[in-house]
Amino acid sequence: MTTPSYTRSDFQTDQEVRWCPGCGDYTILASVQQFLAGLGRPREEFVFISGIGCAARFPYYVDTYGMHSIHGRAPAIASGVATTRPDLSVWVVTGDGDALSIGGNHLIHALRRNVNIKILLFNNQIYGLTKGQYSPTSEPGKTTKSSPFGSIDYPFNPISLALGAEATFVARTVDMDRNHTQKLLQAAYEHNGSAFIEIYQNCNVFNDKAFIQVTGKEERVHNRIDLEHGKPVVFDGGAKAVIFREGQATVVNSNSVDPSAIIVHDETRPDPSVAFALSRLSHGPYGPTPLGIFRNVDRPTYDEEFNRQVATAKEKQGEGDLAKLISSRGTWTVSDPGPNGSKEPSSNGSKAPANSEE
Amino acid sequence: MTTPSYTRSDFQTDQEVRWCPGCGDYTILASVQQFLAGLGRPREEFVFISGIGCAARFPYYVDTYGMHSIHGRAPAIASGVATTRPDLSVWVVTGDGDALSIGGNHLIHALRRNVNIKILLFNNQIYGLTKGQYSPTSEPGKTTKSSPFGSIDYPFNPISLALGAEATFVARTVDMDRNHTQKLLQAAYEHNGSAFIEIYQNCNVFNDKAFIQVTGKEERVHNRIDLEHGKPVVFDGGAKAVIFREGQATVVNSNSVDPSAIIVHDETRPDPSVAFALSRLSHGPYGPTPLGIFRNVDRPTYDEEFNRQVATAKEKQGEGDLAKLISSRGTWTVSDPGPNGSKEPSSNGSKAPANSEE
Amino acid sequence: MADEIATESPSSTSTEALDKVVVRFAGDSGDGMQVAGSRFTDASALFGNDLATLPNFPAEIRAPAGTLPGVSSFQVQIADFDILTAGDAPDCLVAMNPAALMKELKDLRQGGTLIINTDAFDERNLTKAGYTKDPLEDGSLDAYRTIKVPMDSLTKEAVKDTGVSGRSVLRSKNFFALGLLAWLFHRPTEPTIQWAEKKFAGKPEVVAANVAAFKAGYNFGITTEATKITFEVKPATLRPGTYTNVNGNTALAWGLIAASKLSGLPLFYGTYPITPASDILHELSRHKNFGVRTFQAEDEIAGVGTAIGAAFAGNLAVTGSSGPGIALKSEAISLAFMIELPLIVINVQRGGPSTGLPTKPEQSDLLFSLYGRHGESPLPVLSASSPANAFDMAIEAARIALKYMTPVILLSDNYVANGSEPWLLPDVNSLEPFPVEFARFPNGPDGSFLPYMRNIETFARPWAIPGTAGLEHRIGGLEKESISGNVSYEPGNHQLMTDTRAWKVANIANDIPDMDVGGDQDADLLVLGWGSTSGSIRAAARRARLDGKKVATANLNYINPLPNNLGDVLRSYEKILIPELNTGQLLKVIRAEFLIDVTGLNKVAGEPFKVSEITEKIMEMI
Amino acid sequence: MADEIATESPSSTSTEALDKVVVRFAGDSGDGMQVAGSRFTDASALFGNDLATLPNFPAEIRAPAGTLPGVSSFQVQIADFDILTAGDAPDCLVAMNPAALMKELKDLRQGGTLIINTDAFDERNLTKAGYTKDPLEDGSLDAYRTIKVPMDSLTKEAVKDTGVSGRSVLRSKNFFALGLLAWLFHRPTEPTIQWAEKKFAGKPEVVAANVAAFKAGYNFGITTEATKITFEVKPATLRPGTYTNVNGNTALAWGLIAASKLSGLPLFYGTYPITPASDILHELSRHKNFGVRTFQAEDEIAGVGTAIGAAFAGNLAVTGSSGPGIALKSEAISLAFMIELPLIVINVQRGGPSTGLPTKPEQSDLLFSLYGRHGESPLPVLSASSPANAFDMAIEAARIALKYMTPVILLSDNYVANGSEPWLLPDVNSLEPFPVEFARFPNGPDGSFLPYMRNIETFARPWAIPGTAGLEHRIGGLEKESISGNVSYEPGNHQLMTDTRAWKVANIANDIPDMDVGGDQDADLLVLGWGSTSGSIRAAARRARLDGKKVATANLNYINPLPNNLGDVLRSYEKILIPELNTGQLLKVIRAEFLIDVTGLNKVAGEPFKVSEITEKIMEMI
Ligand SMILES: Cc1ncc(C[n+]2csc(CCOP(=O)(O)OP(=O)(O)O)c2C)c(N)n1
Ligand SMILES: Cc1ncc(C[n+]2csc(CCOP(=O)(O)OP(=O)(O)O)c2C)c(N)n1
Ligand code: SF4
Ligand code: SF4
Ligand SMILES: [Mg+2]
Ligand SMILES: [Mg+2]
Repeated sequence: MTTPSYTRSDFQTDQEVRWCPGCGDYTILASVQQFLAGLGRPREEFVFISGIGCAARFPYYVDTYGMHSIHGRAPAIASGVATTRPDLSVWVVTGDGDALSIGGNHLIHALRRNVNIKILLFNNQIYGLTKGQYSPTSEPGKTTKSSPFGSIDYPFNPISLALGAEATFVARTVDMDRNHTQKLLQAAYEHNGSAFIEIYQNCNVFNDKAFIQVTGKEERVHNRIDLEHGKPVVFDGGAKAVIFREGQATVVNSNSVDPSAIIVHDETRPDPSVAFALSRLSHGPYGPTPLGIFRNVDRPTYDEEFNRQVATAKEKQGEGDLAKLISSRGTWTVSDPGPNGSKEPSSNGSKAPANSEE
Repeated sequence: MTTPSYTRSDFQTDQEVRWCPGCGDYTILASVQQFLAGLGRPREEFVFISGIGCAARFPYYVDTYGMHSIHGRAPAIASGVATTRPDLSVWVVTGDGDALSIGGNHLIHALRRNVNIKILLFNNQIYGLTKGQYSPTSEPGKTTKSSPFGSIDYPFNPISLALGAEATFVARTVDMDRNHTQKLLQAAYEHNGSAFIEIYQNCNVFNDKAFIQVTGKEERVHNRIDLEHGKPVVFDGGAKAVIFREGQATVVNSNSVDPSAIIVHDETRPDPSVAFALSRLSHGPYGPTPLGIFRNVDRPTYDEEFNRQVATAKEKQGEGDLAKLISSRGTWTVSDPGPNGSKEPSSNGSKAPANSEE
Repeated sequence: MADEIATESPSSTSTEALDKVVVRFAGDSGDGMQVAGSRFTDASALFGNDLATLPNFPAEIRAPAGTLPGVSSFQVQIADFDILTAGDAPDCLVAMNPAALMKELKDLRQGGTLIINTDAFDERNLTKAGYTKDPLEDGSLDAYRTIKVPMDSLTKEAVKDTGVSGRSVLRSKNFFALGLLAWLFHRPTEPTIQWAEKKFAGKPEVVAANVAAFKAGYNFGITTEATKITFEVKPATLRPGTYTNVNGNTALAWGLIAASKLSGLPLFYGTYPITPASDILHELSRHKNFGVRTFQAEDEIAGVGTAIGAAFAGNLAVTGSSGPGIALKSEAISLAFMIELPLIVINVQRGGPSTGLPTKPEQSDLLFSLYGRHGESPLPVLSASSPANAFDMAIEAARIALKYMTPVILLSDNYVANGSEPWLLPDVNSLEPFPVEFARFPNGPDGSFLPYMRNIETFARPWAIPGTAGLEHRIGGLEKESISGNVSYEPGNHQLMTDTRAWKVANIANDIPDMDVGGDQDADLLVLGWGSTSGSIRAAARRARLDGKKVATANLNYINPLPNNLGDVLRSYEKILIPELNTGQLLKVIRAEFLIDVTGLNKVAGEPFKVSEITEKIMEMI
Repeated sequence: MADEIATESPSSTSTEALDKVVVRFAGDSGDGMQVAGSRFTDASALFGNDLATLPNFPAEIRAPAGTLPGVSSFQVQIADFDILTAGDAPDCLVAMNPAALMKELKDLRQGGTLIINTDAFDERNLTKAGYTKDPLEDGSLDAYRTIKVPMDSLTKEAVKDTGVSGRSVLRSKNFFALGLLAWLFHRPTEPTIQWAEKKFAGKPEVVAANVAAFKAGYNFGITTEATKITFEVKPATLRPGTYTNVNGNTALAWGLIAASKLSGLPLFYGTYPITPASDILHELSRHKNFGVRTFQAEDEIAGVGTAIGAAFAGNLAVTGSSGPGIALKSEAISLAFMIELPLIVINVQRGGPSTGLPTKPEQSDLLFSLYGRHGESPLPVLSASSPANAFDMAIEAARIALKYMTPVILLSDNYVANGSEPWLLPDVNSLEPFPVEFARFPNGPDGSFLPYMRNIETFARPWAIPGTAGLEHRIGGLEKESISGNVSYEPGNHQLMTDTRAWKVANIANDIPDMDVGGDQDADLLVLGWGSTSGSIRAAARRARLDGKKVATANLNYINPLPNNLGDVLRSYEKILIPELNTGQLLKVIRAEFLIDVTGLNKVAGEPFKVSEITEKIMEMI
């Protein structure tokens, strides 16, 4: 089949986009649509699954197959699609509450299994749809509708959590930077296995300017640490660099260290320790914060193994025969005529009747 | 009050212990009872909450307050006890399925909040109570009742997961080593905040000898890496040591490196990167495996903040006055006599009626 | 400043006295209609009218400005007698933009007053709203008394010297409309002005702007004599006492705090945000000085889980959510039932199934409340029938949970939760306390403690909380041996415990008020309801009586167990009608319980009954 | 080797012919009673008896050896006519240790045969079992025909040259007992010997030991003439054909595989282990060559979640659990209902509430199945009434789910799941296929696809799976606009969709068999049941008829919707009895639906009805 040539509009639906004016979700939507169009892969082969939240409205606006499911469960539902249909490209769109609060368990299990789904976490550090309660990524002390005296929850670091959950692809970007976003989408798409991308997303109504340190014209210059494979980790126009000190990633003035001491970023390291160390450079976008791909390694995907076992079984045992199956536990025949019709025991099953103790 | 002097039997109940003969749970039970007796703290101040599983039978056998709750929810239930009753010592007993499979979300959230509960995870790398299905810590390829062709799940590393979830106290021990177990229980007890201890536990019926590498007379000599605060990380009778190489913890022959290169274990490092790196030395008890305390740092506990906010509110606003509360939204008075009785508007509330949009 | 308003204007307008009037404010989400409505409501309350309100906002999330989904409205009925609903068809509609007009006009009664912000009727907005012709021109509004006001420009003009600028200027538009209505309906102006001063204290320019716009609107009415007739609704004959205007979520939260005082136990609320229950969390979290502890958990399961832990630890433990969240709590509620701990489970119902219609009222969780758990697990189920009633039922839920050591389900819905009504404040000292006695001493042979040795009257088991020396014990979800509480697989014991648990709950019927019936004693028809429909039901019966029908009405606040006298009451009527915002759930319960053939009136449209809908059915039946 | 057994023994023992006999093997968890029972069962099956079994094991986890909680038993009834239950009181009890004797003796009928392993009756075991005096001595067994056998020593002796040693030696004890019973009841010996050879192929010494012990037991009977009378139960008159002995979990799993073949869709099973449903997962996971995909999820929510995803993707999607797990799935099932995807939800019921009695049968999830979801979400509910019937109902569940695009709940219980019976194997080619047609082409104007444009007969919406060009669409949990499937908050649409969804399910009544009634046509009493009680009900009716009573029986495999003819059937009987292993759940449904006053017989004791319990009730009623 010839690869179709698409424009962004081919991935727009007839549904009116219903986010607040100025919401970061609009930008991310544009980036994703543009990226999809660029792939030139048939539209019908994409599936977008979301949970509940502002972010989770996403599938209504992307003209592919999609499901706006229930709160927190998108990774599980997407796993059902991806594992049974390796021919599809399955994406999960979720929020910081949807993915990390109610959906935390499905997220970490999808990552450890390395199911071939691409997870986009729109992190606005707030519950937007329910109108502004603190979330698992909100900063301590935040006053919200549900924390009038300040939140006392210590937040997750989504990158650290994903790495602790054995994720094979872990990255971070920010809504406003569409090129950077699309670069990461491409990398996630090319990665064989589950991919996790945290996208800083501005909620201008309930948590405005939360990411100003990495988006503000002045601020970002000093705070945005771009992780680039094979390149030394430097930022602030080269003035600052990241080195290891006692096993911890540490920010120093570039000129204060021997260049060879500066960490050269390698996203393909089998051991996630370095990626984890880099994730600890920031605990939220409040100062120097790494963006880019923290980890990108290969590991057999759940889907492949899942379907390989089926294929192998068919090879080895042959396509299943129902008649054989139901007589596999030992059978006997009662032949006409009546009462004492002779019984010929036939094939004796090789497996004992189910018994649940011994 | 004088501290009572207890013996182990004071913490035994009249209930017959119902684990399979030879189960590792017996040893852990003994260790815990001995440890509790040693504390000399009044019995009634301890609460043991468990979920469901063989391990989860634990509370029935410890003569304190206890609840054998439902599958996976013990950390949540324990949080309700601990946050409202800082005067108690609250413990969670759970299994690898209970804590990491169905209960994964509650576990990571309890750890990030740093609720003052002590979590003992009996990891036998199998679902024992339901008679032997693979668990989130079972090795890949394991054949079980539910994986006759071998498990295709990539397991969690419980220590890495806990560290990724911002845990303040993370440790690992093994059922057979009662002294080591009790040392860790003591440290967890003294830690202010949530403590997570993974206890390798042998299920001799469905997963026998899973931990032979760290328990076997010969094997353990070569494989058991004891993490001791302030001491260099060496094992195998000093023959082997652990150093950092490119930010990763690496095992080397001690004589092949300059002693100063050997990692000196510091469980109190604020940054969890090193602890995480050490947790990656093994991914299950299949070779050199660290035991001991990976991390032990202070962070404000949820309980303290939770109750401080109440105390502060009472100080600042005074003990709540119900009459004031119900008239706080603005009131008016209708006085006898009848129809056009005069109305005197009284105190006008300062808050607009609940509205859910603007 | 109020004197700047010519309250006694020498105008030629005449005043028409009405016994009641229904006003609806409608505009874009950004137009501040909820605030306008609430202010008009409070002013009327302070003036002494009886009233009922119905806020209505579409999705949970903002729709683009000017579109139909973006329309937000607030309806209030004010009257000089005690009314029971927010009314059916508005007598007066304020339409701040074309979308609002398009969406709401169909409800305005013929000849009603229509106030339109003409400035919003430009090409763009008209198309957004789906108008092909301009309704201001095509005569389609002739059936109404239309008042066209260029509110944007007049507001701009009014606030120009107040210091507000840019986007903020038009924010005062709603106060202009409010002022105009204050004039049209002879509302007192002080309360609104005072409120603005308090609310925006610290932002003097905002206060100034809103007050200026408000007065401009008021004066616009006087000076332009916008209409020849203004309306007056005299104060209602309300029982003497002090009133406040309260919505159901707030009243429910206050009821829980009251229950905490009455029981002497600290209040713990473990929950996870969800519309329309979140405001209970928001309200409770503000009152930590009452010893209230609110725990925003990672999900609903943890919400109820922490509450169960808090109950075990000796708190007045509460969890709350709406349908989807309650479903997730089901397994844990079954645990609380098995271990017989006191727990209040609040379900603020919304439109279902699944995510359904999150901001709409519905009563479709009744059978779910009764049977939504595995195994034999009957629970007390209570229901709040109005905003003010939510305060009382919250206290009742606590009393029953604590006295009988059982989880209790308290049903509310989006109409009760967000609607408001005047509430005659109770004398807090007259509220009956129900102090709790924790177990302190062994109750078994030789100093043993038997956690399932029951109170002989209530069949409640003793509540021994951690920290109590000598009463250490273990409970759990496996079947318990009677008295000892040890795990037991013994057949006879399971039968005994199953029966005991059921009996314990059934017995509560002797501890709740009989159902009393309102209306005509010799009625031919009884209209039975529960929850938020009770207001519409009584109003409908009233209308029917005006047509000489004999109708009785009753409302069930206690759904399990049912009041002892219910059977007799029902059998004493020839015909029974049960209106419900579901497909007939109470109906099923009544049929199964009493084998009586009752008639259902059912509506599942995400909105409350119109009084007329029930009246018609009544007329049809008798 | 079989010839080593003197099948025609020149013995002086006489043979008594019986039409049926009930045998119970009881011993310690370690004694292999489940295996012994299954072997005895299979041998009898191959011999041609009709039979029914009832395995019974206490907790989910091993209790200490020799204790009462550690006792494991297996009961089987064999007969020369078609029987319906595993029988009430055993005619023959095998007690391998004191605990088994203590626990089970009370059930043995007076004069029954009691076989005791005397070697186990030492001081320690007696105390563990709670005996103060040795029952072998104190005459307490006089009421029974007692056969005392030192099984341990005889087994040791028998296996001494087979190469097994240590712990393994006594493992063959159960085969000794089996051999003795083979003699006592004239069972064929080959099947057991063949089975041992197959089962332990690779472990020749184990085969040898078991066979040796088996023969020793058999010969012990002959040589010692352990009892003067042996028993013979002639083969039953079963319908001709090929039979297998199957339990409910296995039959259900096979039914799902059959449904996969019949529908042409790959089978996906998303689940999380739980007693007593786990064996369905275990069985399915072995048959990947049928294209079966089993997904052991992190919890039940993910179990149903993955199944919903698999359904969206075009699989025959199934999830299964027991009470506690089904509760957790409730919210997701409501989603599946809203988005109208085919999904089978299996609930293998166990004792509740909460963790309850995980290994005991109960029927207490009926109302939970009907109403255990928030909002208006009626689902088809089917029920399997016997092990073999589970195969058929699994296929029915699939047919209905796929044809009507709806989740379907299929109820089983621990008795159906673990009990077994002879199953006349169907001709797989005679099974009616129901191939699925996915949507392939646009169904809307100008090439658009309308996911909620329904089939005019079934009201099913089209199933367009990802990968189909041109049919890209979005579905979700918010209320859907009819036809277009877009999100809609419109009141009229919500009413329409609520009614449509309800109607779609109600209409299935026209696609299921009428209920047929067995027994006397002119009966005075109808005994109505559902699920695993159906066997006991028919057996009880049979007994009542022997006493000249006229009794009819019926069983409901379809609980929602109910069969069209049910109302007429019920009204045609003067009296109706509904026995249930709950407090009266179907009873409530019938009363609410038909306003008929039916009588309930209810038992919640973690065990099935004894036939006698139902017979007595019947006698009491007519
Ligand atoms: C089971 C359930 N619980 C709670 C809710 C209410 N709810 C909807 S979205 C949401 C959180 C939204 O936050 P997030 O995931 O960060 O998404 P955002 O709106 O910020 O994009 C909540 C609590 C629900 N719809 N379902
Ligand atoms: C909601 C629910 N789902 C499933 C089960 C069945 N179940 C009980 S324990 C268990 C897993 C036990 O494994 P683990 O937590 O490792 O404990 P172990 O028995 O190995 O000590 C399962 C699946 C249950 N009781 N409740
Ligand atoms: S509430 Fe925040 S996140 Fe949601 S749509 Fe509005 S701006 Fe975006
Ligand atoms: S099954 Fe395993 S874990 Fe459970 S009690 Fe037996 S040995 Fe211990
Ligand atoms: Mg968010
Ligand atoms: Mg385990």
